[in-house]
Amino acid sequence: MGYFNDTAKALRTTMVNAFREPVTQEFPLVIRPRAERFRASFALPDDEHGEVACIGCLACERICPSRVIKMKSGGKKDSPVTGKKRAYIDEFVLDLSACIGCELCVQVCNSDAIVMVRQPEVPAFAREDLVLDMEKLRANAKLKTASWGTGTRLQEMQEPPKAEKPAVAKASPATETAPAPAPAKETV
Amino acid sequence: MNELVHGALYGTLIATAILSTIAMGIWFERKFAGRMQQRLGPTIVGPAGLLQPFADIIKLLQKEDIVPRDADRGLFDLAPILAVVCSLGVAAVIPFSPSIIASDLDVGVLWVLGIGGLMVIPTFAAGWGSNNKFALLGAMRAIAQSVSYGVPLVLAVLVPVVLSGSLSISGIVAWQAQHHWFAVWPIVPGLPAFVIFFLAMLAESNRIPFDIPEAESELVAGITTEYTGAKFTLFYMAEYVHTLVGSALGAALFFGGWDGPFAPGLHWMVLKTLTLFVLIYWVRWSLLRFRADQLMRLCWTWLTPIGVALLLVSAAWVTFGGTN
Amino acid sequence: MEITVEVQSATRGSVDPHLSIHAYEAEGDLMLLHFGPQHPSTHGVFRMDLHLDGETIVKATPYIGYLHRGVEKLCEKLTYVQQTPIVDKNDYVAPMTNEQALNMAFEKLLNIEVPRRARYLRTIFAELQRVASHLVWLAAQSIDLGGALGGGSTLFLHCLRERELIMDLFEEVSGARFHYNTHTIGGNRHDLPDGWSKRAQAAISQIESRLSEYEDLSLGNQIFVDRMKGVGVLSAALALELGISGPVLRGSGVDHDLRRDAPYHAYDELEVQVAVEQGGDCLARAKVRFREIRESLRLARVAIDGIPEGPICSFKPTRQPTQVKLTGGQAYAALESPRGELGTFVIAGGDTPTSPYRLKIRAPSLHALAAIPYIVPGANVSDAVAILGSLDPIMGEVDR
Amino acid sequence: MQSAWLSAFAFLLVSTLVGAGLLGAASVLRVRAKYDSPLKHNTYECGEEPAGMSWMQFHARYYVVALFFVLFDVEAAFFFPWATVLREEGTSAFIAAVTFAAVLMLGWLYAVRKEALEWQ
Repeated sequence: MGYFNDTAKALRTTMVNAFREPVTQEFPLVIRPRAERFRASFALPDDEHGEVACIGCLACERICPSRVIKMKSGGKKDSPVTGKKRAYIDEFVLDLSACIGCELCVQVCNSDAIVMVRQPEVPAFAREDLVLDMEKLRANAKLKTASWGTGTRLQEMQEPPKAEKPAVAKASPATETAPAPAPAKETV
Repeated sequence: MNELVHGALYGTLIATAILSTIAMGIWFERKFAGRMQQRLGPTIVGPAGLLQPFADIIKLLQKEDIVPRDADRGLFDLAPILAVVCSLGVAAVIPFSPSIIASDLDVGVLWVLGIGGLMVIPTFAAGWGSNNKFALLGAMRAIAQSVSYGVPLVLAVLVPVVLSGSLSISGIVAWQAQHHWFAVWPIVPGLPAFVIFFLAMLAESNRIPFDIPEAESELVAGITTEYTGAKFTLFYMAEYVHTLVGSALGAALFFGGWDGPFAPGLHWMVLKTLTLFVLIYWVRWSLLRFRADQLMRLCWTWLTPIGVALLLVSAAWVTFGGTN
Repeated sequence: MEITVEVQSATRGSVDPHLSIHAYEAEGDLMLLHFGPQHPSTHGVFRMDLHLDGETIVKATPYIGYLHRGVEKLCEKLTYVQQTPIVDKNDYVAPMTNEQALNMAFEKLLNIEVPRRARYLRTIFAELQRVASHLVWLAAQSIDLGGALGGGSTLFLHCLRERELIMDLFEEVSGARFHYNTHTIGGNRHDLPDGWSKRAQAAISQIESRLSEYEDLSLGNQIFVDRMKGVGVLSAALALELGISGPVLRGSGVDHDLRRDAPYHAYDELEVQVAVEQGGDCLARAKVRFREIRESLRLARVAIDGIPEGPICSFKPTRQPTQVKLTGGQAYAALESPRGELGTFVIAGGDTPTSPYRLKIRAPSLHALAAIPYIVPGANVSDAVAILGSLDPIMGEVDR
Repeated sequence: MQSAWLSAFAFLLVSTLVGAGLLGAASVLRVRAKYDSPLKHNTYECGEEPAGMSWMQFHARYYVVALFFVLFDVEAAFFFPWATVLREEGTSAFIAAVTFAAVLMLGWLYAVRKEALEWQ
């Protein structure tokens, strides 16, 4: 009888599995190790002088496919730490509830000023709680582990070798790749 | 009058025992299923999640009671209580030990089949009363299924009846105890009859692989689609009671009930019942389900004639040779 | 490859499935049952209106659009470099292939050559994604057949357990488990981390070792076979007429696979054994998918062993949204996604040079669903669920 | 033996009390909605407006099954008294049962040949 034989096989399989170590974990109590590149929430880290690294170039605001970043440039000022002139940012708001986590904002940042962190945001009771302002983002940078990916690293990893030009063929005259100007220069 | 008190007292005792076994059974099932699926199962409520069933029941009882506008209110409300009565009532004649039995009816087997067969009524009342198409389809399937599997069930139950010559379940158990069931119990009619009984019992209590009446991937929740809160709890409970009482019945009819060496009768009965109970859940979490027509074919073209044949074999055993 | 099948009129027997319901005669009253959108086994939000005679379906009408998110329209508003993360959500069981199909079209439009290493990476990702996707199919199919409270969910969770391994691999590469956004125009954004190949081989071995367990619970089980055999028979002619591709087409006996017939990525360097089964029923489709899991694991293994060194992208990394500007041109690129031919057709130009004028995604699931009015009638409700499961539709892709 | 029936019915009474008690407990414990929405009392049909009532004439196949059940179950009921006296009556009872079962299975064979037991 095929049925009994197959039932015995199925019963054996499930029993074998019953004696394996469970693969699920009690999530809030046990957190699985996340990959080095794991990306979840955001942070605005400081630069080497202890100031916020963001210079308000708007590159991330522009690239964001779901337009979750809103920022206001603060203009150029003398840095209180180094004394040199540099650009600042006044306001930076990131609406995590609409973010799709595509990492493009990190990739386009030439000053490595926005990075993603490996700890996800805690679930919130109101949508407003998921809106990350400067304060929260800077706190994230201090409290949470940053992901491996920064603008420099991501661009380096992806950069085609210098020797050969990007293979844009002449065959399609309609094609043109705009040169990428340094965003800092562009916006200030 | 004395018997009334006896029945009520033992009834309360047995019902309480069954319900608490079921509460632990639900915990065990969830834990067991979790392990089979390499999950943890309940862990939060109580130590190792032991209090989970109680949390479930309290949650279910707190739920709002929603009755669909188009439902037939009378049938809709009556069905859950009837379901519990029909599934729990079977336990009245099952001997859990030589002395623990609510009512030692001389036609216990008929009582079991009769009350168990009544289960069709609450099922259909729920399905028809809900005025929901999924519920109706589920009820139709349930009736076709339990009605069909009633036949092999009766035939399988008749085998121990014929062998022991008694219609009382305690009589059957006593006969098995006398004849050392594990040694003398004839393998040929006994074991296949148990297999048929087990399959029919799975079908009657709507367990996978025969759970087409409430196939949740097809019929959402079958007859319980429109039920919420306490009424759903009753159906849920009735299903588990049906399974547990069915296991107890199988243990009593085919495995010698309370009979066993070294330990008191009650221990043996509980052990045998729980073994069958675990087996049912092991099967449940391992197999896929049949389709309605395959179920019917299995019942009518295989189980029914085999059941009749087994009946005749056991009759021949009794008449021409075997034991007396 | 030549396909010589006589294309018949799209009718089932002599009955046109699009007839008015009054043309049918039934023994009892006909019951109109809305099957979906809020139903446990419609694979998302899909609706079938079933006309039932008893439990036998006499007419099935599929309704789609419950998950429409306007992805194609959105792509017309976004610039070329912004679109990759958006299409991830189309086929939410196989996001990698969405990205690849989109970027292949853009690369064709820009006439960009993808470096060999990136082509290998894409092949590996595509094959692992195919395994993951087929595992989800098996999981969903077993839930359809076995219920969420029974053996079905056991197999479901076993399948997801192995899918986790693949998602862990993807997470190591891209940092995400779902919105990978790891492909870009001209190649990949993320290179492999150290030791990835070794871990990937280990994961593949583990999945291979568990496949026999799946078979014990599904294809090797008489109940599963009984439920699937002879159910939802789709003829090769009808499948071709409806534009069905992928495992559903191969289950109907048509030997067609873009990986072999129109190689892309690194498939011209790998030998793809195409799984074809005769019969056209749910069982044949299941067998095709099972064989494809094995084949994909083998391909992934070969590809991982053969990853060449070199750059992973031949195009400048995305620096700003307006990086690509096009005033004209059009391109269509297709790949063999786990569900069939996933194509992207893009017309550049229009008002803004930075975003396409029109972008159309050819979703294989949509075509598979077109078979429902033809193959579901005659079955009963249980079969309808099995048939829907075996077509493996992903509503995100169907509605876009 | 009258007494055993009394106990059995007492048991049924207890079972009824279990069900009723649970419903009673629920009526105390359950949450009452502050606002009632008419949608809440709609019949569930996958989120769509239900198309008509479900009280309709159903397929005749189910009645065939019911008929078969009556046939087989009633005939099986004759086995019960026979089973208890088989030991005393001996061979004659056995032969009677074989004849009876043969007639029963003849009917079954007829049904199988007529494909009345096929579901579809």
